[in-house]
Amino acid sequence: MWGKVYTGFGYWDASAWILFFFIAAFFTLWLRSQGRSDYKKGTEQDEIYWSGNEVPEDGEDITVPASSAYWGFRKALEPFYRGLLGIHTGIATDIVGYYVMTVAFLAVFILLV
Amino acid sequence: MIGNAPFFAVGVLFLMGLLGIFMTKNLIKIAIAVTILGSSVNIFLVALGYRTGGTIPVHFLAGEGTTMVMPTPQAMTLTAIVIALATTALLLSLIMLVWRHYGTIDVDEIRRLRG
Amino acid sequence: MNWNDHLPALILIIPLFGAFIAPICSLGGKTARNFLLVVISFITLIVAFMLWRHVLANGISYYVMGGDKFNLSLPSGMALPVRIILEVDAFSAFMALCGAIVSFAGALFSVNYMNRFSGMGRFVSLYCLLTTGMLGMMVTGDIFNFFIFIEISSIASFGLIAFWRDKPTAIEASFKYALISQVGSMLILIAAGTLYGKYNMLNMAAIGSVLKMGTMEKLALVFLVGSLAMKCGSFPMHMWLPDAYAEAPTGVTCLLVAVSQASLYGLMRVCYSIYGAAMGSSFIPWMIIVFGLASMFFGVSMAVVQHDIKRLMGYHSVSQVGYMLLGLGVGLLVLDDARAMADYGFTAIKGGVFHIFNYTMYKALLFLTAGAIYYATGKRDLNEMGGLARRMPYTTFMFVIAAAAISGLPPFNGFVSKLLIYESSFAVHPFLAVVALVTSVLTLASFVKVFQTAFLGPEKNSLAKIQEVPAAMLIGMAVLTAAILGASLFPSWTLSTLVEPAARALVDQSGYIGAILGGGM
Amino acid sequence: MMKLEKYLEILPKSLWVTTCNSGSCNGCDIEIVATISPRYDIERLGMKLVGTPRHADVLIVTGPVTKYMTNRLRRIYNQMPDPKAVVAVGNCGASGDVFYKSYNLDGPIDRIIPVDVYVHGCPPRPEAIIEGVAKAVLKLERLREDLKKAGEQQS
Repeated sequence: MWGKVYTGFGYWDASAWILFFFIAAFFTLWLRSQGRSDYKKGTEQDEIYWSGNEVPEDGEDITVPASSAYWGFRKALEPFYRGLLGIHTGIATDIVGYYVMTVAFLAVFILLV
Repeated sequence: MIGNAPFFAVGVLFLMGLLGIFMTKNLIKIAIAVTILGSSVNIFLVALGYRTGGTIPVHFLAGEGTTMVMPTPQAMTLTAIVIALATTALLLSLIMLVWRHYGTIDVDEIRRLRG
Repeated sequence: MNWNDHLPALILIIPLFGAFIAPICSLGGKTARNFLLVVISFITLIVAFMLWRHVLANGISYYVMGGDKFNLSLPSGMALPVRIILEVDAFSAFMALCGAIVSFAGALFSVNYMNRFSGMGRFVSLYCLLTTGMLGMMVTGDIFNFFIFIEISSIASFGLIAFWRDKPTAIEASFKYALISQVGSMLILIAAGTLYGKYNMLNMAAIGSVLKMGTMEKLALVFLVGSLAMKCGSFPMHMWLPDAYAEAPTGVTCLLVAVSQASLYGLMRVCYSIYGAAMGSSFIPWMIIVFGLASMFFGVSMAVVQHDIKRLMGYHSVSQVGYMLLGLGVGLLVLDDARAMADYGFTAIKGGVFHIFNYTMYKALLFLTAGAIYYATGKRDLNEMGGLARRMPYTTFMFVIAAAAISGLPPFNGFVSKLLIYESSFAVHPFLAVVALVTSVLTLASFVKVFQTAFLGPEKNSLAKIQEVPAAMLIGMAVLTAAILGASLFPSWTLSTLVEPAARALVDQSGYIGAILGGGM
Repeated sequence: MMKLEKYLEILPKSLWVTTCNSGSCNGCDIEIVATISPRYDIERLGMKLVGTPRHADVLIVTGPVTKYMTNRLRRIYNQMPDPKAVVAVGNCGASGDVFYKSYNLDGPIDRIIPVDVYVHGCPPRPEAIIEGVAKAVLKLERLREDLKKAGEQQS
C-alpha cells in the first residue's frame, strides 16, 4: 500500500516524507513551547506592536489589498504584461480570430512538413 | 473537374462564413455568418455521399435496382442541421439578452470581461 | 445477460433520464428536485465505478447501439462496423470515473448553493444533460457520435453559464463561449466528414485500423486537434475559459472542469487511437507540447495578476491543462520509438493521465471553495476579503489542501504527477521541464496570495457576520478532499490500479481496434 | 514550559536593546548608532539592538517627550516583557535641557515612564552610553532577584 512511485529516474515515497514531516513538526512545536508565557494578559503586553500607535479596530485599514500583492513582480515585467494583457482584449471576434489563426497555422505547417 | 464543383462551393461558402464573423461589428451579422458556416459544412457532408447518377436513398421511393447515394452523410446532415438550429437559437437569445444588458450589440463594446 | 454488459449504455441513460425527469420532479417542490439531483449523480457515480471495475477486470467493453446482440460489432458478412458503438477501454472508464466523482460533488454543492435562485427545474435538467454530454464524449467509439456529445455538452454549458440571466457578464461570457465553440464544432464536423468520405466509416477503431496519412487525413487531424485543444482551453484559444468559469454558478463550474477534461480525452483518443502509429511526422506531437508550454506559462502569468478569485482559478485551469498537454504530448512524441517509450515516454503518459485525475479533483475543489466564499460573503474580489479563516474553518482547511495540491507541494498528489511530468519532459529537452517548474512556482505564488488575502489577516467589520457554509456544500467538498488525500497518501496504489491500466490502454492502439474488429460474434 | 527563574539565568548580562526617539534632534540617535558601529562595537559586550519592544530588555529613549509621543512612549514601555529597564540618553531626556517647560513638551522622560539610568551630554559620547547601559545591567540583576523572590513566594 505504502509503496514507492518509480519515475524512471528516481522514486517518490509518500510515507518517508510524512515521517520526516512529523519529526520536523515535533521539533518545531517543542521549540515553540519554550517561549515565555509569563506576560500579563489583557495589558499592552499581548497587543500587537504597531510601532507604538493604537492598533486600528477595523481590519480594513491594516490589510494589504490583493491587487497590490506582487506589485514588484508586476512592475518588473511591465512590458511583458502590457503585451499579454493587450492580447486579452475580450472582444468576441478576437477570441475566434486567435482560434482560426491557430488552426490555419497548424494546417499550413502540417501540409509543408 | 466538374465532379468536385460542390466542394469548391463548400470552400467558398466556408470562407464567406468565416470572414463574415470578422468583417462585421454587429452581433446578429456574426450569428448569421456562423449559420452560413454551418450550412457550408452541411453541403460538404451531403456532397460527400453523392454517387454519380444516384437517386434518393429511400427504397420504396427510388425503386429497386437504381444506384443510390450514400445515406449516412444525409443522416449526419440532418443531425447537424438540428444542432445548428439549437445553437443559433441560443446564440440569438444570448444576443437579445446582451442588448437588454449592454444596450448595444457592437462586438467591440461588449468587453467587460477582459485582461 | 448479466448486469455488467449493459453498463456502457447505462452510464448514459441514467443522467439523460434525470435530465428529462427533472421538470416533473420540480413540480414536487424544492426538496424533491434536490433529492433527484443528488440521487441521479450518485447513481451515475456508482455505475461509473462498476463500469471501471468491470473494464479493469475483463478488458475493453463495447456496446453496439441498436444491434441484435449488445456485442455484435461486426454483423455477419460486413467488413466494417455500421452501427454506433460505445467503446469503453480503461482510459475512458478512468475518465468517466473522474467526471462522475466531480459531477456528484458539484451536485451536492449545488443543493444549498442554488437555493436562493428560481428556475431550479431548468438548472437540474441542464446539469444532468451536461453530465450526459460529458460522459457520452468519454464513452463513445464513433467520431460523429463524439461530435453529437460535444454539441450536447456545449449547448448545456451555454445555458448553464448564462444561468444568472440578470448578470450582464454571465451573458457576455456565455455568448463568447457559444460563438467560439460553435465555430469549433463546425470544424470537428468537417473533420468527421473528411474521415467518413475517405474511409466510408465513422467508427474510431475501424478508421484507426485502415488510416494512412494523406492530405485529407492531415487536414482532418489539424481540425480535430485545433478545436479539441480550444475546447479544453490551451493557450492561444483559451480566452473564453476564465470568463466562462468565473461567471457560471459554482456547481456548474465544478462540472465544466470535468467537461474540458472530456475534450482533452477526445484529443488524446484522436491522437493515440485513431492516428497513433500512422502519425508520420512528429509535427503534431511537438505542436501539442508547444501548446502545453504556452498555456502553462501564459496561463499562470495571467493568473498571478488577477484579483477576482474565480477568474484567477480559471487562468489556473488554463495552465494546468498545459501540464496535461505536455505530459501526453511527450508520450505521443515517442509513441513509435520503443526504447524511448520504455525509457521516459510511458512515464510521461502516466504522469499526464495521473495529472488529469489530480487536476479534476483539486480544481473542482478549488472552485467549490471559491463558491463557498462567494456564498458566505457575497464577494468575489480579493481586495474586499480578509480574515475568513476564523469564521470558515472547514472551507479554509479544504482550500489549503487544494492549493497545496495544485501547486505541487510534496506530500500531495499534484506533486507526484508533476514529478512524473518533470522527469520525463526533462529527458526530451531540459527547457520543457524548466518552464514546467517555473509555472509551478508561479502557481504557488498566486495561491499564497489568495490564501493570505482571503483567509488570513485581521477580521474586517464588513465581513463580521459571515458564518460557515451549510452542510451539503461541505460534504460536496469533503468528497473531493477525500479523493485528493487518498491519491496523496497512497500514490503507488492509485498509480498501479487507476492510472497504469488507463495509460496502457491509451498506448495500446491495436487492442482498441481489435476489440471492435475482432469481436465478430 | 520553562519556569520563569530558568529564563532569567540565561545570559543575564547580554541585554537586548530597543530605541525610541521621542522627539529628539537626532543627535543622540546618531550617537547610539555610533555605539553599534565597529569602532565602539556594543555587540562585543553582548548587547544587541532589536526592532520590537517584544524582544527587548532595555529601552533607550532619546529626546524630551513631545505631546504626540507621550502615549506612544507609554505604550512601547508597556509592551516590553517584564524585567525591563529604561535608559534616558541625552540631556533633553534627562532634564528637558534648553527645552525645559516648553509649551510643546510633556516634560522630561521620567514624568511619563520610570527611568533607571540617565546618560548626560548633548549628545553623549558613545562611551557614556555604553557606561549607562552597563549600569542598566546592574539594575536588571536586582529586578531579577525581586522577580525570583516574588516567584518563590507565589509557589
